[in-house]
Order: sequence, then C-alpha cells, then structure tokens
Amino acid sequence: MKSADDIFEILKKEFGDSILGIDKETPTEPIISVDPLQVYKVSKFLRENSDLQFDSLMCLSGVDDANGNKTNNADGDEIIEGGTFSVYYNLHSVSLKHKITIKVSTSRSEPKVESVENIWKSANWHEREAFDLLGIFFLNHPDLRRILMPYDWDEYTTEVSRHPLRKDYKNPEFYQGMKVPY
Amino acid sequence: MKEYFRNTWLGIYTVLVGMKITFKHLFTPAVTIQYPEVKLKLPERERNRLYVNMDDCIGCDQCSRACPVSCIEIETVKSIPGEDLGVTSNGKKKALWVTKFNIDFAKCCYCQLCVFPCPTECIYMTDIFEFSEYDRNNLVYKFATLSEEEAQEKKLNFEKFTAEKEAQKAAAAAKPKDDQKTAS
Amino acid sequence: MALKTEHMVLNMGPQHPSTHGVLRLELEIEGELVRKVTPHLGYLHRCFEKHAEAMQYNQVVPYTDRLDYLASISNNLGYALAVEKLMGIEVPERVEYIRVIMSELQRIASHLVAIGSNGADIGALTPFLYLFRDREHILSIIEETCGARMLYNYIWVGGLSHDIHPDFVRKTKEFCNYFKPTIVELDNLLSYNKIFIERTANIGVLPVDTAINFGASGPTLRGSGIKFDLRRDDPYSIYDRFDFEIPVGKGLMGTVGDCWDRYYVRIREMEQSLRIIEQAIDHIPDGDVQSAIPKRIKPPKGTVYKRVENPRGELGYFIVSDGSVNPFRVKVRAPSFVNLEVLGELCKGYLVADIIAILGSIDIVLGEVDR
Amino acid sequence: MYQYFYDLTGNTILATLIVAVFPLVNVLIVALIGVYLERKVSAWIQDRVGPNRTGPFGLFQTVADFVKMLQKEDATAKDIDSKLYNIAPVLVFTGSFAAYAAIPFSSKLIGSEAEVGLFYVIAISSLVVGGILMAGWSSNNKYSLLGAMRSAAQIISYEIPTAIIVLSIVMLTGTLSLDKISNMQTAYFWNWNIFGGAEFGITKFLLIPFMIVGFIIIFISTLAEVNRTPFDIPEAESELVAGYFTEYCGMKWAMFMLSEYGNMFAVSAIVSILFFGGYHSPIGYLGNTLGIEWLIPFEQAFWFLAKGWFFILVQMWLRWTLPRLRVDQLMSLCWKYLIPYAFVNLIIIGVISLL
Repeated sequence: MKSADDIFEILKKEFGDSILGIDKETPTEPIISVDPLQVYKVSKFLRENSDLQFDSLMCLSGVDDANGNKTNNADGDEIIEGGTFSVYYNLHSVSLKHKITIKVSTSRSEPKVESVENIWKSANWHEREAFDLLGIFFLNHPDLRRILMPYDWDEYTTEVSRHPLRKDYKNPEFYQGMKVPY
Repeated sequence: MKEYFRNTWLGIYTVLVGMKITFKHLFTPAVTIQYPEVKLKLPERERNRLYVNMDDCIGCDQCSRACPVSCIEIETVKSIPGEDLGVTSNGKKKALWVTKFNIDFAKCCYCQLCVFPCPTECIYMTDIFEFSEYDRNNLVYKFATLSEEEAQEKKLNFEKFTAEKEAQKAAAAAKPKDDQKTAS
Repeated sequence: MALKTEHMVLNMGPQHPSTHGVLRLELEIEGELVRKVTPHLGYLHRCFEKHAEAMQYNQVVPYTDRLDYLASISNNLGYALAVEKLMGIEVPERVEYIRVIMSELQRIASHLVAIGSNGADIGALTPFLYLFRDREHILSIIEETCGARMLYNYIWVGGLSHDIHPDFVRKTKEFCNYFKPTIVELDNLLSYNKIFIERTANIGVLPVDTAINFGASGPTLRGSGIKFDLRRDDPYSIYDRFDFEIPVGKGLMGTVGDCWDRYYVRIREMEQSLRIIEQAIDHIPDGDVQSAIPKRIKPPKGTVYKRVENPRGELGYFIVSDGSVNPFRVKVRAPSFVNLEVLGELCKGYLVADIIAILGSIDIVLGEVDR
Repeated sequence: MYQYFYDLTGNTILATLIVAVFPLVNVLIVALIGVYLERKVSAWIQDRVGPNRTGPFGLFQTVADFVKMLQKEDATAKDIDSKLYNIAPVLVFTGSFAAYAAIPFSSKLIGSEAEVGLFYVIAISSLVVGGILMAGWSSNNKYSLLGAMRSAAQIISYEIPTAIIVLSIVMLTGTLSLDKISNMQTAYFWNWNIFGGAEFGITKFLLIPFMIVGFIIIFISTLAEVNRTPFDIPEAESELVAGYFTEYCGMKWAMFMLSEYGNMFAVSAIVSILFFGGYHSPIGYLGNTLGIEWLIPFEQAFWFLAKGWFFILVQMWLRWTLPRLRVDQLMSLCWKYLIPYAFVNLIIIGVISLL
C-alpha cells in the first residue's frame, strides 16, 4: 500500500526527467505528470514493478485544457490556438490496493501520446474514444479509428467541427443531407 | 458410461420440474390489468405533465433557468406603477405581466428540477400521462393568460411609460446644467 | 490445390432481437463457427459528455439517469459521490441509509432484467415474464417515493430529491418476503434446467488474466472467480457497516468463468442485496434529507475520480472542474463499455447461437456504452 | 368413405375431391384454433390474459390475423430467385398436408386404406425439407440460408428415430396400415399399445416399460421434425430472426404457418394412433350402450380429435417452458441418445414379440 509520494519517489529515481512533477494541492488526488512520449515505458514499469503492480487501468480520459489564446481562423470561426490536451490515467492495483493518477499533456496543434494498449488491453477503446472525440493521436495503437462518431464524419465536416469534445467545436451545417443543428 | 445415463436422467428430470412450475402457473390468475378500461392508481408524487397555475406566477424565470433541457420560455413586460396586477396566493404583490409562458413537452425530460425553485409553487407536476399528439407543435403548451392584443397593449403602455421617463430624465439632466450656468 | 474458401461475413446488425440495444456485431463465420467478432458502436451516442459541459452541476443528474437506464439510481449515486468528494460535503446518516437501500433495490431490478433477457436470448421466454412481474413491485415502490419508474433524478449532490414515502419501509419488507420464494422458483425453472445448462456451461470462458487485463468488472469479473467488489474493496457511503458476502463463480456446471457462472453470480447477488436491504431497512435514522444540499454548487478547481459498484460493474466518474458553476469535463467510465471489449476475445471459435448467449451473460446496456 | 361418395355421385373425380376436402377442412380448423390457443396457452402460463379484444374472449383473433395476412402487400426482396421462392411455400404445405391421406379420423372417415399407410406418411413428410431448403436459398438472405441449413439437418436426422420406433410398433402389429393398427387397439384403454397391445398375457406386461420409452422417443423426435421448441432452431427468434421464412410476408408466410400447424396435428395424430389407440375411446362407446349404430363414427372422430388436441397442448406447454437447444447439441441428442435408445428398444420389443 504505497502513498502517492513514495510512488513519485520510485518513478523519479527510475526515470529521472521524464517524470515532470507531482501536483498535490488541487483537491482530491495527487497527480503525477509524465512526458507524453515516455508514457509507455513508465506504464510498463508501473505494471511490472514488484511493489507497485498497477495491473488494472480504471479509466483513461482525454481532456481539452483550452488554455491557448482565442483567435479566428480562415472562415471566421473562433478557435483556440496553442494550449494543451491532457490525458489522465487512473490506475489501480487489485493486489496491493493502492491508486494513482498519471497526467500526460501534449500540444494542441499536433497531439501525440504513446499508446499503452498492449500493457492494459482495456485502454484500446478508451484511446479510440479519446481520438474520436478529441483528436489525440495514440502512436502504435492497433487500429485507431473512430468508435462513437459515424465513420464518414470526416468527409462532411470542416476542420473546426471534426472532434466534438473540443472546446472550440462548432456543429456542421449538414451531415449526409440531414440538418445537424436542432 | 455413467455420465451418459446421468445426462439422460437429468435431461428428463429437469424438463419435468420446469413443466411442473409452468403447469402451476397455468392456474394462477393473470397479473396484468386491461389498460384502457382498468387504470392503475398513480401515487400522489407522480411526475408526469407539468401544470402552471398562472395567477400565482410572478414571472421570476427561476424555472426556465433550472430546466436542463431549457424547454420553458417566458417573456414578461414590466407593469406601469399605476396598474394593479393582483396578489399571488401567498400574499406576494405581482409586478410583471407574463405575456408568454410556453412549455415544450416534446423536449421536457420530466426531471422535476423546475418545481423546486419556484417561490410561489405555481408550477407542479400532475399525474396526467396520456397527452400524445399527432403534430409535435401541439405539444408546446401556452400557459400565458394574456391574449395577443392585451400583450401588445401592455408592451405599448410600457414603451410609452419608459419614453415619458426618458423625457423627464433628459429634461432633469438639462435643468441642472442651466443651474450651473446660472450659478456660475 | 486447396479449395479456396472464404469466411462469410454475417452482420448481426444494429436492428437485431438480442443485441440488448443498438449494437452491430460483424461476425466472420465459417459455416456456423465464428472466427472473428468486431463490435461497432456509436448508434446510441447522445454526446452526454458535451451536454454535461454546458449544464450546471445539479442539472447533469437527469442526464446521468439516461446513461445506464436500467440502473439509474447507481448512476446518480456515482455522480453525486464524485461531486460531494470534490466539494467535501458530509451527507446526513438518513441520506446514506436511503441511498444504500435504493441502490440495492435498483441492483435487484437491473439483475432481473439481465437474467430475464439472458434467458429469453436462449429461448426461455416464460422466466422473462415472471421476472418482470417481480420487477414491477420494485418499480412501484420507487415510484411512490420519487414519482418516476425508471429515470428518477432522485439522488442529488448532497442529499435526495424527496424523503421516502411513509409506507416505503412496510412495502420494502413485504417485497423482501415476497421475493425469496420467487428466486427458488427461478432456480428450478431456469438455472438447473438441463437445456439451459447445456447452452451456457463451458461457453464463453473468460480466463482470469484476460479479465483483469481487459478491466472487466462486476458479475463478468466475479464470474471468473475473482472476489473483487467495490462495495467491499473500495467501500463508499456506508457499505462497510453491512455484512454480505460476494458471490463468485465456482464452475459448478462447467469451467470457472463460463456463461453459466456469470448468470449464477447475478442470482446469488440478488440474494445478497436482499440481505443488505433487510439489515438497513430497520435502522433508518430520522433527519432532513435536503439539509446538506448546497444552494449553489461551485466546487473548487481540481479533478476527482470516484467509482461505484453499478449492477453491471465498476462505474467511474472522472470530473475536472475549473471552479465555475459548469463542470469543465465529465468522463464516465461505463462498465458495459469496458466489458464489451472482452466480447471480441471471448467469442472466437463458438457457434452463432453461443454469441447470443455470451452477449446475454455479459449483460451490456447500450445507453452506457455509447454515452 | 370413397366408395360411399362414389355411389352417391357416380364419377370418380368428384368423389376423390370430396374425400380430399375433409382433411383440408381439418387442417384449416386446426390452424385457426391452434394459433388462437397458442396465444392463450402462452398467456395463461405467463400469468397474462392473452388476446381478448377481438370478439368474446378474443375468439376471432385468428380470423383477424388471417384477414390481415390477406390484405398484406406481398413485398419481396429485390434479387430473390423467384421461381424457387414461389414454389417453396406450396411444397412445404403439400408436404405436411399429404400426410393426412393415410390418417384414419374414424372407422368410416379415412382417406385411403393404403396397406402401406405408415410408410407413406414418413416418406411424404420429408418432402417438407425440400421446400424449406428452397425457401432458405431463394430468399437471398444470410439468416434464411443458415436457418434452412439447420432445419434440413434437423428434419433428416430426426426421421431416423421416428422410423425405428415405428418399426418396433409394426413388428408388434404386423401391418403398416394405420387403419388396421388402430383397429387392433379396440375397446378400453388398457388395450392400447402404450399398455402393451390387445392380447392378454405375459407379453403385455413385459411390453409396457418399453412402450413408454418408445412413446417418449417418438414424441421428442416428432417434436423436432415439426420445428417446435426446444428444437425450433431453424426459426430461432433470438438468433436468426425468423429463419427460412424471414423474407416471406402476407399469404406466403401464412402458408408456412398453416403447414406448421397442419404438421403439428398430423404428428400428434400419428403418435396417438401408434400408442394411444387412434380413434378408439378409452371407455367404450355411447353408441353401443344406446344401440344407435350411426353415432359410433362421430364418437370415434371426437376421440381422435381429442387425443390429437391433447398432444398439441402438450407441445405448446413444452414450448413455453424450455429454452432452445443449439444445433450441434440437437444433433448429438439425436445421434448419441435417441437412436441408441431406439435401437435397444427395437431389439427388446422384437424379442418380446417372439415369446
């Protein structure tokens, strides 16, 4: 049963600079932030290490931090430039009964995160959903396709309305001849 | 070989047990009720169609703000000081003409979030659940008691009243400037 | 020269009598043997997460009802606990007791639908109607308390929308005594029926490591023999005060972790829920259920992940709040969404008829899968 | 009966027509009451009320269904193999209706006293398989093809246990003609084959257990031949939507339903003839006691229909209790359980009949 600080110490000792820091003030749970392209190695370590044993990924959620600055793109829609997307991994160890949250933030222009699919199989669909709704690319994911939105959503939508959960999302006018706005 | 006979015996025995139970159910009376003739008595906290008691409504817009699907539209017009709008049942003096109070029951999700914040408890849920329509627009219920012309007339009064007030204010603003001029 | 054979792609499409909602399974079959199953989702996607970002905290509760519409009380409970943990609200005892009783009643009602439709998929239509007759009792008890039969909007952040109805306690006790013999009847009619056993034993065996690796939870995980129940291992509200054991698949009729085990775990779980209700029903303290409800819910800036034992598994809410009145991001970890991933692994090499039995035993609800 | 009408009318064609009309009327009545009874029995078993809106107690429900079927537009899928598609329902119906030629409704009312009646019935009822395969293949729908393949395997493999049990009965009675078999089980119920046949003596008591086993086997296998639960795999609602008749609607679909209920009655008639004394009443005839000679055939017809309907009710009762078997379990049940038991039963009955 390890507290968040010991886990952070172990990770810091193991990976050095790719662990960016621990954030304890914001309420309810301390969050360890990790460099997006090292997340695969860190997760493999988190799972294999004998006194960590995080064998079940509870939830993987992509969040649009919307911390860029607002500008207008070519055809006048208001979009957010810069800023980050972050992906939170809530991990839990069934055997040792401790929990930790890992945060990874990538830039908004070309969001790339290492996929943890072959460490925890349940991440497969969570990552596909994060890609589908937010547009975060997960490198070497077996089949990164849309999962919830219709498959041909890209043909009918402009750049701004491609991923619905982005803060600057705008409804497309028509989808296959059907009027989208209610 | 033993497994073979056990399977046959289990096969026959469990089928007969199942049949005994269904045979027993052949004679138990039906549990279902004949809906249109026999109606189920609904509990009094039932949440079906909303009803707004318009003479209690003070047009405070609390319910339309609380509604998650925003299916309540209210438009009000301020009353001129002279007019008397009557008093709500719990003694509050009404100050706004409610010209439009529409609830769109096609969008309403019957979550009862609008009933709690209402100060005069004029919006509450009845237990009527058979109000299906052929045309979706008929599901938009208009609760406002003012007819079209009255609403127009109230609006005109109010505009006229604000125009007069504007004029007086302008005049008042103009007057002190003269005083300053006169004073300086 | 080998005969060139091609797999026939059978489309168990969104409109099919036994896919528990609008799920499309693309089966690659060879004769009757299924080689590959690829589920296609998204037919019931109603953008719950986008809606939640535009609503205030208390307005999201009716939306959470519609996630897993067969167990809406535990959806509300999960969301309410998450926001309460974020704001650090302490809820009075009476609310805790009523929440436990209500979510256990809801668990029984949801298991009744799960077992009924699992039996109907395999062909036994009569138990389905008997179980719905029993479920009617629970729905009328809840309807008397909060006015709605399925989508309650009952558990709010910090309390409840209505206090329990005066004869709620009497009716629940009546239901407990009424329900015990019907479980025995169901056992004889379906559980030990040779044809039902033949159709479900040794079918869709979920080994332990794939279960944990795929993050399966709830009866699907416990069917494979792992004693993991959030009410016991990660206790929330006041579950640690009641003693109940966690039924686990033991492979009575075949290997551990087959369809029959998952089905049987659900029946024993219903009995355990009855035990919890009987322990809780007599000690409901009095008090005001709406005392701890904050006038204006404005949680501090931060994130929270709270999980609850929904009848289908581990339902988790990950809420990011930026200090304003509207939640910044609400992510729902739906148990059916994760359990459905196991289906691809589970269905290799079985017959078309088994796919239906396996899908019925995993018990998914598409409202929760597609959000 | 043919002779009676031939004397009446004089020319052969008219007489055969009248004789053929009797079973057709019976099939229609069976379908009419069968559909209604199916809904009512399932309702009572499931604590429901069942149809009660059309006419008193919902009696005209099947008539309403029939009218609905009539006025339904015969929508067919785009590229179906139209010739096979149209022949299939006719073939399936003739397959099940032709079995009535040899079935004696009463001593007077019998289609053709063919010497090889039983052999003819088993042969003709496998015509249905052809029809089902045609329906499944021609409706150009994967589910129908699957359903048709399953039902072909099922009906063919379940004919073997039926044939073996029929063989054991024929060994006992010595004749293949259904009329003679039922005549052998005259008078009271203890003379029925299920209780060891007519002659008194040690063989009668020895036969009883094997006759009961024979009855169970033939009842199960005829249940499978008619595609009734727990063997309704070809049209498994929860897997194959509706199996081979998914693409049919309107009158063509009604033909399939008609043949299903016709088949059900034919099958339960055969079982009652072989084991339960055909048209003989268990407690003697009123006609004899009162001395009215012409009443007996009507009484016999009544008892025959009563036994037929009793078995149909048992089939319905089974349908609403049991889940459905899988295709390979169905095959293993037939080949690994029913056929071995049937053979053993055959040998033992053969030995006993020699005593």
